[in-house]
Amino acid sequence: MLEPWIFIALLLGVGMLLPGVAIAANWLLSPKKPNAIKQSTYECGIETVGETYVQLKGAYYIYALIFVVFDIEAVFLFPWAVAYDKLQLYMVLEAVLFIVILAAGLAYAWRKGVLEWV
Amino acid sequence: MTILQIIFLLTAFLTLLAALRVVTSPSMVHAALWLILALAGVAVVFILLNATFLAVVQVAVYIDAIAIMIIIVVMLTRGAVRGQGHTVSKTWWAAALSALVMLTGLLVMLLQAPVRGALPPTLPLDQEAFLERLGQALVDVNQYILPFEVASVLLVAAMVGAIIVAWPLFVRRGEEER
Amino acid sequence: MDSFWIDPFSFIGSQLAAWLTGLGLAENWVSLILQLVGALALGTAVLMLTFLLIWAERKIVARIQDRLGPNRVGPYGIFQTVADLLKLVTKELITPEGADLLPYNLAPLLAVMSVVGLWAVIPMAPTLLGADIHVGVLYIVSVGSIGTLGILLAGLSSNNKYALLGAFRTVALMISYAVPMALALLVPVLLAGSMSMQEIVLAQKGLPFLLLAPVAALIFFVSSIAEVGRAPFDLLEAESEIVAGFHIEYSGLKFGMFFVAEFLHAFTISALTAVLFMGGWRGPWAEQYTALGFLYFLVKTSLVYFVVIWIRGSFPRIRIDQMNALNWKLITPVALAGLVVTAVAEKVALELGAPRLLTHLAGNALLIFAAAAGLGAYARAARRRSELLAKASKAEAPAG
Amino acid sequence: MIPLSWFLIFAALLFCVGLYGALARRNAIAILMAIELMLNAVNINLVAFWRYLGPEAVSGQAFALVVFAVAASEAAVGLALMISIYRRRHTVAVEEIDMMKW
Repeated sequence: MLEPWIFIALLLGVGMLLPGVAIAANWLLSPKKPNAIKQSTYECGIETVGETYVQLKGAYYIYALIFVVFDIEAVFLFPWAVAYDKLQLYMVLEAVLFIVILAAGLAYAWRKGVLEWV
Repeated sequence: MTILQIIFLLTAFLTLLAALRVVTSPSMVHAALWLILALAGVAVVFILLNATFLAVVQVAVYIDAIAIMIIIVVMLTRGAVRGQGHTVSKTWWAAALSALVMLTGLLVMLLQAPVRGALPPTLPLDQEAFLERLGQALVDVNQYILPFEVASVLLVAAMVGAIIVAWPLFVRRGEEER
Repeated sequence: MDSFWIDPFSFIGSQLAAWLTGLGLAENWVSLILQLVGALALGTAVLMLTFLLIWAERKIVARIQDRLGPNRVGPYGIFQTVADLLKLVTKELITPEGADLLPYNLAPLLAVMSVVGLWAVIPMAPTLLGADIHVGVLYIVSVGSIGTLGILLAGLSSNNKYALLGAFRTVALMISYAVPMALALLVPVLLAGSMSMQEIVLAQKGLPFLLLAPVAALIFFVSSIAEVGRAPFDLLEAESEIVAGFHIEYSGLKFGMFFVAEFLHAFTISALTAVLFMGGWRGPWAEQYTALGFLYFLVKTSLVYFVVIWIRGSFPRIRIDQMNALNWKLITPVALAGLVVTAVAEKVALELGAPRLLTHLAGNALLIFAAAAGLGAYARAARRRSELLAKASKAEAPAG
Repeated sequence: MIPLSWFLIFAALLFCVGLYGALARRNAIAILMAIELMLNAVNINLVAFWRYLGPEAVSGQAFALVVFAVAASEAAVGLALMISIYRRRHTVAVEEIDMMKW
């Protein structure tokens, strides 16, 4: 039952391990001559000003928000899609209603001008 | 101790450690990163419970979506509590006390529960068929059609509400700065 | 007939199992060791493949641009990538001042891990499949997005403004394009009635989903190219124009790992397109001769990968506002409509007994027509707006 | 085989850690994160009871799915409020958000 998941865990582990080994080899082979200028923040030679965590614009939040909403929608629809063959017509139409309600949300965001990249 | 038990204990330990870091870390970015680890631990626990669908949903919804949204908002409100002293309120001891009381109550209740030592029954049907039944139940009039449709209404309401709350102010603030 | 030639993968597996059991190991340990060997082999093979991919891409793009491409190291320059790797391995690993060490070092590993992890569920042959889980498609959605997390970690921990801004722009566009991708993935699940990748391949007997749902296939292909950040969607790390974006503070192989992850991800989405929409290992006699199935899979994947490179060689880079508008105003609504069309068409075909292929094609044609009409209306409105603006500025010019 | 009580104790611990965070943190976003932890603990309980007491019924998983949707909506609206408050008051510390106190 859990066997495929053991394989996935192992593969994810291998996926971390092999790059880790490669980077370790790089660390062993590479010269190590740190100095203050080399370690400093790289901004094409100009001294960095102010703190790193600059104020981001709020539009990023809106994209994340719409993504969350549609992600949940997809998660609700996946079991429905798996069961599709066994559904009656009205059950399919209910899911269509579900999609239409969410599309209305997207249309609202579009009308509000939220989707413009400013 | 079977291998499953060892995996569970390790996961639980790591998850609780990460959860503790979430509620104690002074840096919000670090707290959010620890939150991701805790959520991944919960996904592993779901796999141990044979709820593989929910485990994948946990990763897809929590780690890929909600955690990223939280990190973005942390960056949007950066420096909010910076330079204002402590990250916990003055009454943190009361919070710790109530959490402890809660924990004691829960554990006492658990000790009296008749099902505490139950072992998992064998899964009666394969997971594929179960997922199909879940999908059917979600759109069946006699079962979960109402939560299913209400979920979509709730999501749209949350989306519209969040846009109304957050969006006009961006515009106004943008004009101020100009 | 030697069974090796019919099904080499099961043959090697059973030989290995027999050998391990012969050593006196318990059954649990044998299966664990087999899985470990399988995971190591798959991970290594996939990462080694990157050498070939980078070489092929450079060669093909060079031909498109009427150049020769790498041609010095080895025959046809095939060892060029190895030379590049050797160079990267001996570079100093510079850690910027004030970097957050744990996330900073974890980020490249996460980026590679998410791509390698995808290969666990891709069926490469009837018997060559890492893990046949019943939630394979959703697994792809969720694990594929962990790469986003790697990028976010890289940006947050580098202590560099450009890295931070680059990371957030990349993440914003990646999560935007994940929406139509998930919606397009629902279509093959719906048609096959299963989320298991192997079941989806089996369900494409005789009729690949590319024919049943061409719009969904196109949407999946385009949005996953955008998700990988390949040309023409590579504006976030356009190496010829702006500073490198989220991996600006990475050097040596730590940078190389992001590079590897990107190339491998491009190949992985080709494999996914081939599996989900083009029938994967399906082909004549594939079920009897497993090796043949593997060959079909490789041919189909390479074909799609060639198209990815072709697109990279031919299309100009698009602007960020265009990329954003393309997603939210065209691809996502069409993906939603496409899902509805497929759901209704399949039911109609089943209930009324209409021919399946024709119903789906008619639905998709309707969808394409509606999308084209919408695009036309949008373009006309945009042109009218720009003409009005031009007129207004012309009227203002003499006065001012 | 893992006994049911292990999962329940784990969920109780996670819930209490989340409770502590929700009550003690000053940053409202940290409070939201703690609430996510609590919701996760609830989900573990739901799934554990589904697995041990009624693996044939779909209700456990259906409930958990709804909890996911509610958690996402809650996080979305909560974070939008945080952004809005931060824009107006330049703080997300809960004891300073006292506009409705009197």
